[in-house]
Formats: sequence, structure tokens, C-alpha cells
Amino acid sequence: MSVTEMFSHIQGFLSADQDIREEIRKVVQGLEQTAREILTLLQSVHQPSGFKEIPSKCAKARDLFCTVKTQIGDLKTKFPVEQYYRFHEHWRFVLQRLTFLAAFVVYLESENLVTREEVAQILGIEVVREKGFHLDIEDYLAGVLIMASELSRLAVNSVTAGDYNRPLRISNFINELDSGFRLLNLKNDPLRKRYDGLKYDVKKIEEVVYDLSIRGLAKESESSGDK
Amino acid sequence: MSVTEMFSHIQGFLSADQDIREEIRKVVQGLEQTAREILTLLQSVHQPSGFKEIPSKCAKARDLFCTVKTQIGDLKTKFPVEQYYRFHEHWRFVLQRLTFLAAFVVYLESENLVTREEVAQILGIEVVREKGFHLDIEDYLAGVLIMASELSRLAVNSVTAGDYNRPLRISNFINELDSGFRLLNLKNDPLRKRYDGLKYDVKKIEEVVYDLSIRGLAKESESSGDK
Amino acid sequence: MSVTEMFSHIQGFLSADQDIREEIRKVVQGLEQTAREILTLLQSVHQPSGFKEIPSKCAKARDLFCTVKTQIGDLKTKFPVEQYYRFHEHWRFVLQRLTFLAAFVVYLESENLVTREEVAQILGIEVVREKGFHLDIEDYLAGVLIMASELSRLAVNSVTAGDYNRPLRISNFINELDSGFRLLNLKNDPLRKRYDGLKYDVKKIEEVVYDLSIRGLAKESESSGDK
Amino acid sequence: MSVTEMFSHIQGFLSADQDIREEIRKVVQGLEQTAREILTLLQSVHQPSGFKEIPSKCAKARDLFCTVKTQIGDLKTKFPVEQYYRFHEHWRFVLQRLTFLAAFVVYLESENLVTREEVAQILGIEVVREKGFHLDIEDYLAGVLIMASELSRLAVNSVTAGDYNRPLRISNFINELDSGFRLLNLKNDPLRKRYDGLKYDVKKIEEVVYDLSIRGLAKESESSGDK
Amino acid sequence: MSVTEMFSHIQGFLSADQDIREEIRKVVQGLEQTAREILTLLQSVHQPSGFKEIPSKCAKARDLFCTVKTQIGDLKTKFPVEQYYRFHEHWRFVLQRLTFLAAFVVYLESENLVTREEVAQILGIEVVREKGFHLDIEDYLAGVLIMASELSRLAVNSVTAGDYNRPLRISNFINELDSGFRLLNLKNDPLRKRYDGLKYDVKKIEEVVYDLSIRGLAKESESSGDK
Amino acid sequence: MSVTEMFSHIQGFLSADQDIREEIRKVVQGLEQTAREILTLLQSVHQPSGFKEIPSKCAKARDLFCTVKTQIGDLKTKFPVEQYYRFHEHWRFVLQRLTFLAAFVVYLESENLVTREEVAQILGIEVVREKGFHLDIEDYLAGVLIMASELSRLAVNSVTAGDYNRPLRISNFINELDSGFRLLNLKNDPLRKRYDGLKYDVKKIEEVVYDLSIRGLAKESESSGDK
Amino acid sequence: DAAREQDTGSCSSPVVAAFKVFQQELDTKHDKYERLVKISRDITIESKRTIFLLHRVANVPNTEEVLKEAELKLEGVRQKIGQVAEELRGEDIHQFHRAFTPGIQEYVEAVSFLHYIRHRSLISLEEINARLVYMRAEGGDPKASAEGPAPGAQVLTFHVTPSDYLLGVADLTGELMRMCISSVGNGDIDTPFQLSQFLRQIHDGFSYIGNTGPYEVSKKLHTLRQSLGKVEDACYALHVRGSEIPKHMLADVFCSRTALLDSDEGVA
Amino acid sequence: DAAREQDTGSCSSPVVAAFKVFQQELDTKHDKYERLVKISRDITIESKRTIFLLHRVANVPNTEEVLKEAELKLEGVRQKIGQVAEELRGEDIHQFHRAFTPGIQEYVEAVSFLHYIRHRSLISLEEINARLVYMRAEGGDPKASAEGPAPGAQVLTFHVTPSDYLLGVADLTGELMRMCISSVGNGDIDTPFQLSQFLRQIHDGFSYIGNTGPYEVSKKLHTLRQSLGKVEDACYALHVRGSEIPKHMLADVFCSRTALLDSDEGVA
Ligand SMILES: [Mn+2]
Ligand SMILES: [Mn+2]
Repeated sequence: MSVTEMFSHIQGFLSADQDIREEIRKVVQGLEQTAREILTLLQSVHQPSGFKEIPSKCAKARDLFCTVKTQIGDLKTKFPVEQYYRFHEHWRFVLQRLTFLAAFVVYLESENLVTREEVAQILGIEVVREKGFHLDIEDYLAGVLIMASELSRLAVNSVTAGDYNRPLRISNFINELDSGFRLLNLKNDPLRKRYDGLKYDVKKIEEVVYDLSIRGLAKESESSGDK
Repeated sequence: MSVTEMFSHIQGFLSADQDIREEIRKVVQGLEQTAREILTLLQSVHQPSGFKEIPSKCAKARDLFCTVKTQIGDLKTKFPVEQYYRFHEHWRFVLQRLTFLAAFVVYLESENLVTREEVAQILGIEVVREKGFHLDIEDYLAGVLIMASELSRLAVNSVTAGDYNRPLRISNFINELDSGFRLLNLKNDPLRKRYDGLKYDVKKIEEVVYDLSIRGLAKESESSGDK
Repeated sequence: MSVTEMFSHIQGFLSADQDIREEIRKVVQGLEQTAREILTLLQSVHQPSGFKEIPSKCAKARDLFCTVKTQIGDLKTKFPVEQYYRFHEHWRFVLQRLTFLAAFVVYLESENLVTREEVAQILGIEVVREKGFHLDIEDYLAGVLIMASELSRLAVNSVTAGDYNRPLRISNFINELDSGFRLLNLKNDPLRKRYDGLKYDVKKIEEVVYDLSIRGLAKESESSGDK
Repeated sequence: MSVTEMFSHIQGFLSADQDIREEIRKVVQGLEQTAREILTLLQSVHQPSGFKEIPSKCAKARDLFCTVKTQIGDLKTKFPVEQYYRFHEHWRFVLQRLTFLAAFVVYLESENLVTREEVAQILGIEVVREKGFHLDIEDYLAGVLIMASELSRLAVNSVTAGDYNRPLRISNFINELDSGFRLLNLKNDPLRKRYDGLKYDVKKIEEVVYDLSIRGLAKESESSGDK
Repeated sequence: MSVTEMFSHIQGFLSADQDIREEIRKVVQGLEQTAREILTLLQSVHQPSGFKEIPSKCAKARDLFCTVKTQIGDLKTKFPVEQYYRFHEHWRFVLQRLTFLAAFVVYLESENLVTREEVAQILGIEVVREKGFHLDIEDYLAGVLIMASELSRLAVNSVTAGDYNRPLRISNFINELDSGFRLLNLKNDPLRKRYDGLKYDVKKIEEVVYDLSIRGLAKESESSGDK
Repeated sequence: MSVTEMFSHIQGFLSADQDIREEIRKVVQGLEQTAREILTLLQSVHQPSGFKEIPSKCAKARDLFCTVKTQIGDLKTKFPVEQYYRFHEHWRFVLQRLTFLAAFVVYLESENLVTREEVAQILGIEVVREKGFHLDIEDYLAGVLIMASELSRLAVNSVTAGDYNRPLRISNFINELDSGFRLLNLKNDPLRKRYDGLKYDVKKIEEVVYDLSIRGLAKESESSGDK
Repeated sequence: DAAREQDTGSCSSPVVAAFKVFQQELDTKHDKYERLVKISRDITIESKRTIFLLHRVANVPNTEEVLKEAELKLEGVRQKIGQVAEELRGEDIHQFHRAFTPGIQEYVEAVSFLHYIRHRSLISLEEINARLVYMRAEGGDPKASAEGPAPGAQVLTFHVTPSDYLLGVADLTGELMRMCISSVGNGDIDTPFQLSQFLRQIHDGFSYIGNTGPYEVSKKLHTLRQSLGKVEDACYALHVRGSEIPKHMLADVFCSRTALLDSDEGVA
Repeated sequence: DAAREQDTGSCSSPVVAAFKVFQQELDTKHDKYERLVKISRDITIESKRTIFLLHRVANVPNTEEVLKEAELKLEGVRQKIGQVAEELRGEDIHQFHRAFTPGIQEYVEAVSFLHYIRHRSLISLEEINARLVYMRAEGGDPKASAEGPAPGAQVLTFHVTPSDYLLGVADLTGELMRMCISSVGNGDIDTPFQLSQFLRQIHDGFSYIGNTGPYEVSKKLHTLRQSLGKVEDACYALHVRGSEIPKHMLADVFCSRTALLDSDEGVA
């Protein structure tokens, strides 16, 4: 094989790679669009009026997750499954956002921490790498941390909306999450930075709970505090 | 044509270009000066004493926008209109500042979001590219985002000045703006970065409203909140 | 018009813009591909064996420039002509490369400096901005400077291939070019930097001529040096 | 004069210059040491306990400024006065730090903005360039901006120390300073960058005042706020 | 004096400074233009045909130096003389170029190293700082080093033009210059870097002389080498 | 020990360190001066007239090395001997230069490669780190490489001076050196870069030998080539 | 390998012979450097994990156990530093400093963090170095014993340089800031004030040193100042919110809340 | 460690239980990454040394012996790459790619250099990969065998990615340039012309790929162009100086000179 042939050969590899990336980018753009729609839907929970509508909003979000499933299904066809990490950067960001949204829906519905299995199931993907297109653990964790920060905002807005109960439940939830994260040894990477942000979320929620406590507004929650 | 002749000819083009840029720079400096004056005028709304003077300050700002109109009129004469994007970088920054100032005046006057048409009219320029010196859509959006951050500051200072009503109205306004921006599919550019700042403004204002709520200071405004 | 309507409207603008850019990018990628093919073709003139094939290689390059013409023709349809500078960065690089290639072909054919008009004609574009998609003067100059550095390499390889005549002709040509550039008052920009490289090319070629002179190899060519 | 003689002569000039720079460096090192001592002294105002000691700390700082005067007096003797700008870079940094420290002391003593004349007098130098070793206007402004950021920290720590009065006074002071700076047409240089930081200081202090206001802690101070 | 008054006052200073810089920039542009013209004039000495015209070219260059004198005369009026180093960066570059050109003319005329006094006289400026607008010693040295590199080029081109005598004289001259520079204790600055380039010029010229020697072409010149 | 005391303590370390460095810098400056003087002395060997004076120049250089010894003796007293590498950067450069000069003198005297032991003895230092202030192996090698490049220059100038014998001896010497260096595994550091330069020196000398060979000028050296 | 060398024509040359020695010397040095880099990476990782472990202190009932586990981990790190010391036996420590400085800085960060949690004070350089003294065991490392029976070979010490100490302490401030924010979140109102006091002292110490220290120290000053700002802000917020309720009520409020939030068990 | 976990009050929480699993998973991954980094460093060093060894080819009488020694060294490197493959067994190679890419690139550089010297041609990616196939020996690495008796576990392959191949080849050009300059110095006049031809082909290949490849490739193009320039200059100089003497004389000159300069024994 001559040098020229060899380079043509390699060039073949490279353009195939670029084509794949182009295809992936397109699907990912669609996913980002859907993610933004789900977010808009869920944003209403921060509005005073939005609190009663949580169940219906969650239901609608669940519907949109079907679109997500279809889109991810499409994404999977774009590249060989065992090369997940070769193209990881392309969908990493949106997968974290979608994990956040799934975790937020699950929290709003049940006040539980979504498991990796549940996220995978909502998004129509796998937990274990060997089984196919999966949810990377660090992306799952990042998504959960985005939710934590959304919850600190929710705690604040709950008070504005007159719901003095929710902040205490959020506080319990976030504290447990914080205990979980403390078990991890993170590298100096974006996830670590996000985790540092969790401390501020915990702090903010603690301040809300404090404000309620000193005003005796947290009392009623004592009875219903065991969620 | 000899090489020498050709290059003399080219030098003619190059110096014409440099002269245009020099002229543009001078006019833009004048614009920046006027923009700073309008800003100084409007800054007083953050002072406790400044709240009553809003109408008069806005009127004065409107006067200064006439100067702006004249200066932009001058700017337009400095280069052929179809080369707008050739020199865009020269006035991009100041046009964003002026859009912010126009948007701020309009908000203070009417608590409405200024439209692109209104900004264009205030600055004496066009909306539609084809019609002449116009306001680029991304510059309009950048200006609006600068205002959002100014409004979060205004919410804080309103409380200091004893106006517990305004923060709630600002909160509604900013939330609407945020929803609007969520409809946009922004590229990874300076505008996107600025937009990422918007969520901090939203959060800040929500915390102000929270502070008012938990202390029962938002009560009265809730009833009159339908402005 | 509500804020939502307004932003939907704006999103319309933004996606139109993004679509245009996407389209442009694709065409430009094709152009880059063709440019690389022309380059590969012309690289063979540096081979000892390649010297005789210059005319045939130039003919083939001319063929490929027809493809270029078609592609640029396609490019022109992607955006309104008066927005040339809005999207300039997308094709600036490839246009400089193509100018270099056109200039190189013309030099190999006739040992003349390609004029801006000729480049424009080879690429199927305009010289005068007002007439349509044109060749920006600074891009023309950049392309010419790239050729200068290719010629200094050619001078070296000509000698290796036993052609002692060509370097002297290249030397005269480059000196003329250098004088031309000295007429220009360049700003402190990328073009200026590239021009600073020209003096190394000049020096390099002078040293080649020196090596030939001192060994009496330039003798015969001197007599026939009036090309 | 032979080449050798000429270069010996030149070497004489060069070593004289290097000796001057060496001497200047040494004195400047001493100045930096004293500046750091003054800073350490004044840092204690951020301690809860440090608030009562402000007068005594300022007095001690004033003592150290006598050392500064002596050191600058020494510095002046190291080079001909008309070559101030030749060696400016050597002391520019420390002079900005000293201006900051002088401004801080003056603020702590009187809550006034130090004038350029006062700084000059405290440091034992001139205001007017023609009269001798002077304080360059941009260095004065830089020093003042460093102080602004120190004051925003002081506002925070004042509250922690239980002094709810001081932040309001700082807020007024900083707002006045901000208006002042808005009168200036700064170039795109380090000073401009520093000035951009001022708006964060302004905002930070406004938020402190807000926190006090909403909790009714600013009440008492408002009545006595006319300092 | 109020803060506002103080800052208005300061703004006065700042704009005066900016005006001065603007004026200086304009004059310096003119100087650069003239310098380029002198360079073009002198470049012809590298052409085979140009060798006989050296005297006439030098005479013409001397004429152009009169224009330089006028322009520098203009430059001097733009700022107070004792602030030379405040604005030094503006003209440093062009002054080094002009020194190079003056040194080159003097070398071509007399094969002597121009003294600082001569350069100063040619440019119509002072040698001694105290007497007025002067030629900084480091700028003089930089100019001389630029000439050294031009001479190594001239040595090469002399051979091409059939003058086997000149390279030997240049070699002696450059060696003397090198010895001179070795007397200097240069700091680690741009000048030092430029000086490091000198040894390449020395080597290059030595190789030219070697080429002549081994071919017996330097014979005749050796006898007449005492110029 | 309080935090303040601890930092004073550390500050003590740091200023002691700075004092040591200051002292070292001064001595090193002296060494550089002497090194430049030795270099100037030895430069004369490149002059046609300088060849006969080699022995006397070497003798004078040896005298100057006594000064070097005294200065290094002084240097040794400035820091604890076991902290050689803490301050290595300060004298690394000059020690390489001095090694070069010592190697050059030894070569000129005996046409042998100076050993590490000899350099150490000439400079009055140790070979083995454990024994005291020593010559780092990489600095020794760097010095030898500087000499190699000086020898390639000497080969060229020998021919100019009519000594056709020396280049062949240099060629043998350099080839042996090259064989030596090929045994080393170097990191990607400055030494590696310098070693890459050796290839060019070898090439240059080879070219000189070739030039002599084809002209039959290398013949006579055959008999005396076994030096 | 040896066979080839025998064959080489020029092997009789003293120059080539000398360069064979140089080859040996250089390779030995590079190999040692490489080994040190690897040990340093291990030290970094283990120290980082210790720091994470220490952050868990606030969340477990039995603080002492975590501290003991951290102590144990650091003992492991010290063994690794012992390996570094072993490699440096008889060498000039500064010659290889760049190879292991990242690891040592991270160790300083970890050990000073543990020390702060235990003693609420800054560990000194001397205290750190005092624990980096190694006695050679009977059946010691054979590589080390091969160096011969030099007197005093039984005791090996490692000295952290003042600048590595400073750099480690500068990084410590980031961990202290994290600890402070966590404390606030856990409802612990004493720790933040203590930490702000302590951080202020360190900050003032670094300002005092200013730019007289190594360049890397000045580079970290900005981050340090930011950390201090975050801690001061946290204390400010604690004070401000505390201002809304009389001091004697505060305790009650906290009592009831502690009962309420089960996982909210602060350090002290 | 286990004891502490038992004690932790919140250990009954499913969240905490889940995070304990995450901790395991993350630590395992980081540990593997770290091991790969270390192997990669070893691969880099040994490959670099092989390259140095190969540059000695020109200076020894028996070329084949050096090549064999280089082959032996690279065999050692391949064993190390085998360790990488072992670590990556069942993993997604791209997940850990950043850990070992520097080593692999250096190996490509070394192996293609050896190949060029032997065959005067460019080794293909397929040829490189063909030699990175590992059969597990009977008493194989226990860690590997612990993975269980998966079918086909006996054969392990490592695939160099096209971009690592390209980056290695880009670096190869630097070594070829060095070899070219050395050849001229050794009086070898054929090798430089061969090399210039070969380098030109590689250069044209890279130009053809242009900026469609990974970013790192385009970054190396400039150095590649410089190397080609140096080689072309060397050939130019050889040609020019050869022009001063009739071709038939050249051989004589070289004969006499070869006798003259004893250590000047070129490859060809
Ligand atoms: Mn840390
Ligand atoms: Mn390499």
C-alpha cells in the first residue's frame, strides 16, 4: 500500500467519523429542544399558582419524555454502541439536563430520589455499559446536583406561595443527598465543582427552614414531617 | 498594469478603509459619552430619594436620546450602508448599552418590555436590515439582558427604599422574560453566556420576594399585584 | 404582541440565521476539499520528476477550479449578497487558500503575478464589492503572500531538480512583489504578520541565487534570464 | 573614536542605568515591606474586636507613613526627576498600594474620599508633575478603586460585628464614588478593568443595606445617617 | 471640592493625555511612511544593477531624511519634552527603523559605523537626554543590529553581483561590531534577543568569505583588502 | 505558636532565601563578565591572523580562568553546599558557557575532548556532587555542544585562513563526539535541542571536508591526519 | 547488549567510553525521577481521599473514628513519603523536587486539615517534618540497604520545604471554606465564626508575605481571598438572620429543630 | 472501614446505600485510570529510548544487531500495551483513552521508525495493530484470569486509533528529519534523497487530510512542514555541491575520503 493510499484510507476513517458526529449533533439538538420544553413546563412549579398543577405538569412532562425516548432511540442508531465514550462529549451535557428533569419530575411526584435505574428507564437507556447506550454515573450524579439547586429555589418559592411544609421536606431530602455525596471521592473536575455548589444549596435551604422555625411557621410540619 | 501600479491602487483602498474606521471610532466615542450620561441620570432610581423622580428622569433621558439620534445619524454617513457588518464590531458594544438604556427607560415608564421596533425608533435606526442601519437582533437581546440584571438590583433597592410592591412586579416581568428566552436556541456565544446570567437575576429577585413574603411585607402588594 | 409571541418571532430570525450558517458551512467544507485536491495536485511540482508535468498539472488544476466555481456559485445562493461581511469569517480562510492556489497556477503558467481581477475570474466572483460576492482585498493579499512562501520552496527544489534557471526568475518576481508590499501601510493585523514572513522568503531565494552564482551555475541562466 | 571606544563608552551608560534600576528596586522593596506592614495593621478592622481600635490603628498607620515618606525621599535621590516615566514601572504598583492604604486610613478617620493632594502630602510627594516626583493620576485612581473593594468587605464585616450603621454610610460613599468614575472616559486598559469591578462592590454593599433594611436593622441608623 | 468636581477635573487631565497620544500617533504614522520610502530606495543596492547607483541612492535618502527631520520636529511639539519616556513606546519602533536606515546610508557611503551623534544629527534630535528629544541608547543599538542583518544580506548579494571584494570588508566590519557588542552587559530584554541574532549574521558572512576563499575568488581582494 | 508567629517564621526563611539569591546573582554577574572576556580573547582564532597566536591566547585564557576560580570560590560561600540544585538555575547558564570556554581552550591546545574532570579542575570545582560544588553532567554536555558549534565555525574560517588541515582533524573529532552523544537517551529538554544542533555542525564540517576533497586540498592532510 | 558494545568499532575510543558512563548516569537519574513522579501521584491521590474522608466528619456520629481512619490513611501516605526519602537518600533533594512537589503539597493540605479539625490550629512546618522521620526496620528495603553500611543509615528524614508548606496551607484554605459552608448547612453556628477567624489569620499571614515568596504562592492569593470572602459572607448571613430573634430564643429554636431533622447532627 | 459504616446512623438510608455503590464504582474507575497513566508513562519512556537506539544505526558496523535490539525493546513495549489491553478488557477503550494516548503515540512513532529503517516504507495502521494481539499464557496474570472464563478470553487485541496513528506518524517525521541531517553529516548521499521523497509523501498526505482530522493533527502540521523544509534544504545543498564536480569523479572522492575518515561508515 503506497503512502498516498494509506492516507486516503485514514482519511476514510476520519470523514466517516465526522459524518457520525454531524448526525449525532443534529439529534442532540432535537433533544436539547425537548429538554427546554420540559423545563419550561416544570418551571411553573415555582409560581404561586403552579403548586396545585404539579401532578398535571408532571404528567405532561412524562409525555414529553416519550419524545425524548424516541429521540435517544434515534441517537443510538447513529454510532456503534461500543464506542459510546468516543462521542460522549456530544450528549453528555443534554443527558445531564435530562437526568435533572427526570429527577425533578420523580421528586415532584414522590419526593424520592430518582435511582439510576429509574432515569435509565425514563430515558429508555441502560444502566450498565455492557448492555448498550447507558447513563454514565458521573452524568447521573451531575443531573442530581442540578436538581438539588432547583430544589433550593423551590424551597424559597414554596414559602412565597405560602407552603411552609415543603421546605422542611426538601431540607430532609437534600440533607440525605448531601450525606450520599460526602461518601464520594471526586476528582478536580466539573462534577466536583457542581458538588461544591450543593453545599450552598443545603445552606440556602437551612436558612429557609431557620426563617420558618423562628417564626413558628415550621410547627405544623412536625406532624406531617415524616412524609 | 505593473505590480507597482497595482499595489499603489491597493494602497488607495486600504487607506480609504482606515480613514473610515478612524471616523467611525470618533463618532462612537461621542455615543459612549452620551450613553454614560444617560446611565448617570437613570442611576438615581436606585437611591431611596430617586423613586419619586422616575418620571422626570425618564423625560430627561428621552431628551438625551435625541442627542443619540443625531450622533447615530452622523455615524450612518461614515460608511456605505451595505457594509454594516464590515464595521459592526466598532459600534456593537455601544449599541447594546444604548438598547439597555432605552429598555430601562421604557420599563421605568410603563413596566413593559421594549420591543425591537421601539428601540429602533428611540435610536433613530431601522429594525429591518434591508432598510438601512439597523439594530442587530443579537444586540437587542444583549441589551435586554443587561436590563434584567439592572432590574434585579432595582428590586433590592426598592425594598431598601420601602417600596415592597415593585419587587413582585419585577419578579413577574423577569419570569416572563426568562420564559421568552427559553424559547430561543442560542449558540455558544457571548449572548448565551449573558443569558446564563439571567437565571441568577431570576433567583435573586425570587429571594427578595421570599424575604418580603416571610415577613408578611408582600401581603398588601399581592392584592394590588395585578397592575 | 406578548413577550412569548415576540420571542417566538425572534427565534424565527435566529433559526433562519443558524440555518444559513449551517448551509454555508457545508458548502465551505466542499470548497476546502476541492482546495486540498488542487493543492495535492500542485504539490507534485516540488518533485524532481514533477517539473516537466507542470503544464499538465496546471491544466488539471484549471479543471478543478471549475468545480470551485460551481461550489462558490452554490455558496452565493445561501445568503443575501449585502450580508457578505456578516458571514465573512466562514469563507475567509478558504478564499485565501484558493487565491493562493490560483496565483500559484498563474505563476506556474506565465510567471506573472495574478491580478485581483484574474483571481476573481478564476473563482467566478467579483472584484468590486458593489457587484456581488467579491474577493476582499486583504484576502487577495494574504493569498499572494502564501504563494510567495511556496515559491521560496520551489526555488530550492528547482535546484535539486537541476533547473538553475528558475530560481533567478523567482528571485526577480519576489523582489518585485516585496517592493509592491512596501507601498502598503498595513495595520498590526494578521496580514502584517504574514508580510513580515515575506522578507525571509526574499532572503532564502537570494541565498539560492548566491549558491548558483558562486558555482557558476547561474551563468547560463543569466544570459537567458530575460524570459 | 574607534568602535571599541564607542562601545566602552556606551557600556558606561548602560551600567549607570542598571545601577540606578538596582538602587530603585532596593528602595521599592523596602516600600513594599512597609506597605505590607500598614496593610496588616489595617486588616484588623475586619475583626469583630477590631472596630473599636480603628482610631489607634489609624494613628499607628500614620506613623508608618512617616517611614514611607523617608523611603520615598530616598527613592527620589536615586534618579533625575525628569526621568520619572523612564522608571515608572518600578514603583507604579507600590504607589497604587500606598494610595489605597492612605485612602483607607483617611476613610476610616473621616469617611471622606482622600484627594490626590492629601495622598501626595501623606506620601511626601507632589501632585503636579512639573514640581517633582508626583502621583500619576491613573495610579491615584487605581488606589481609590482598591479601597472601594476593601470597603465592600468592610460593610459585610461591620454587620457581623454588630455595627449596622456603617454599611449605610459606606453605601452612600461608594455611590458617590461610582458617579465620579462615570464622569471619566477610561481607555481599555487595566484601570478600566478595575473600574468594571466597582459595580460589583456597589451591588454587594446595596445587598448588605437591603438585608439590614428588611430586618428593620437599618431603621435606627437612618435617623442618624446624616453623619 | 466635591467628588463630582474632583472627577470632572481629573477627566480634564485624562482627555488632554488622550489628545496628546492621538496627535503623536498621527505624526508617527507619517514617519513610518517616510521610513518605508527610504527603505525602498536603499533596497536597490541588493540588485546586481544597483551597485553602481549606491552614491546616488544615498544622496536621495539624505534628502528624505530632511522630511524625517521636519516630521520629528513636528513630533517634538506634541508633548512636553520631560515626558519623553511617558510616550516612548509610541515612537520607539520607528526611531529604531530610522536609526537603521541612517546607519545603512552611512555604511554605504563610508563603510563606517555611524555614531550616535551622527544619527542624532541626521534625524535632527539630541544625543543627550537633558538637551531635548533624544535618541535612547538602546534604540540606537537596536537600529545598528538591524543594519548588521541587512549587511549579511548585502554580502550574499554582492557575490551574486560579482563583487567579491565587498563581503570581506563587510566581514571585518561585522566582526568589529560583534567585538563591540561583546563589551556590553545586556539585560534579558528585546535588545539582547536581537544581539543573539548578530552571531548568525557573523556566521553567514564568514561562510560567504569561505565560499570565495575556497574557490580562489577572494585572492585579489586580499591584497586590496586594506580598503 | 500563633498563626502570625508561624508566618513570621516562614517569612524569615523566605527572605533568607532571597538574600542568598541576591548574593548569588551578583557573583554570577561577575562570572559572566569574565566569561565574556575569555570569549573575546578566543574569538581571535577565527581571524586569519589569529591562527598563529593560538598558544598565547590560550595561555591568557588560562590566566583568566584563575579569576573564574576565585569567583566560583566566592560563589561557593554564598549557600549551603548540599542545596546546589536549589539555586542551580542561577549559575547553570554561565557554567555551561565556562565549560564551553574550557573545552575550547583544551581543544585548541591539544585537540582533545576535555573531560568532566578537567573542566572541574579548570573551574576549581568538583565532579562528584557529594564532594561539593560540582559540574552537573548536563551542563558539561551542553558546554561541549556549544564548543562543537564553535568548531564548525572554526573549520570554515580555517579554510579562509588557508589552513586545509584543521578541518579534517575537526571532522574526526566531531564525528567521535557525535558517536558519543548518540549513546545518550535525552529528554525533550534544552539539551536535546542543542544536541539536534550538533547534527548541523557535523553536516557543515562534512561539507567543508567535501569542498577540500574535490579540490584535492585535503590530500596533504592524509599524512598528518593521524595527529 | 554487552555483545553489541564489544562489536562497535569505536568502542576503544576514550570519548565513547566516557559517554557510556554518561549514558548510565543520565538513565539512572531519569529512572529515579520517573519513580518519584509515580510515588508522588500515589501520595496525591491518597491525600485527596483523606481530605474527602475528613469532610465526612460533620455527618457521622462518631467523629473520632473518622479522624482515626484519616490518621491511618495519612500513615500510609507517610510510608510513601518514606519511599521518596529512600529514593533521595544521599541525593540533593532539590534536584528531584519538581517530581514530588505536587504530592507533598497535597499531603500538607491533608495533614493540616486533620490537624485543624483536631486542634483548631495551624500545624507548623516543624510538626509536619517531625512526623517524617523514618527508622529502618530490620529486614528493610533491600534496595536501600544495598547502599552500604553508612553510619546513621538507620534514621531517614524528609524535609518539606517552606514553599511546599505554604502552598499546601494555601490549598487548605479552600477546604476550610468548604467546611464552613457545610457547617452552616448543618445548622452548626459556631464553626463558621471560628473558621472565619482562623482563615483571616492565614489570609493576613499570606498578605504579610505578599510577593516575597515563590511565584506560585502569589498566584494562589487570589483564590485564598475569594475563600475568605465566602466565609465572611457566611458569617455575615448567620449574624444577620440571628439578629431577628433574641439570643435566648435561639437555643430553643435549635433544640426543637434538631429533634425535627434527624440527619442534622453537626459536629459541635 | 467496614466497622465505621456499620455505625453510621444514616446507613439504613437507601440513598446512602446507593452512594456507597457509586463510591466503589468511581474509585474503581479512577484507580484503573491511574494505573493506565502509569503504564503509558513507561511505554513512552521505552519507546523514546528505542528511537534513540535507532538513531545509532548509522554509527555502528552491524546495523542488524541494533535493529534486533530495537525489536526486542519494542517487544517489551508491546507487553506493556498488552497490560493496557488487559486493563481495558471488556471496557470501552475511549473511556480511558486520554490516559494512555501519549504512550501509544510514542509507540507508533518508534515502531514506524524501525519499520522505515528496515523497509523504507510507511507502516500501516493494520500492520501495527496486527502485532498487538495477545494470547493469554497458561499461568497468566491472575488479575486477568479472575475475570472468569468468558469465551474467547484467550485472545486479547489492542486497537490503535487512526488519530493516534496519525499523531505518531506526524512525530515520526521529526525523527526522519534528524536522520536525514545525520546522514548528510556521515557522507551518506542516498538516504537524504530517499528521505525527502518519503517525507514529501507524508507531507502531501497530511495536507490532503488538512483540517478534517483531529485538532491535534492540524497543530503538528507546522512542525511537519518545517521538517520537510530542512530535509529539502539538505538535498538542495547536496545537489548544489555535487554540481561542482563531474559525477564520475564523485565516487573517487568518496572512496578516498572513506579511507581517510575512519569513523565515517554510513548505512548504505
Ligand atoms: Mn484541595
Ligand atoms: Mn520524537
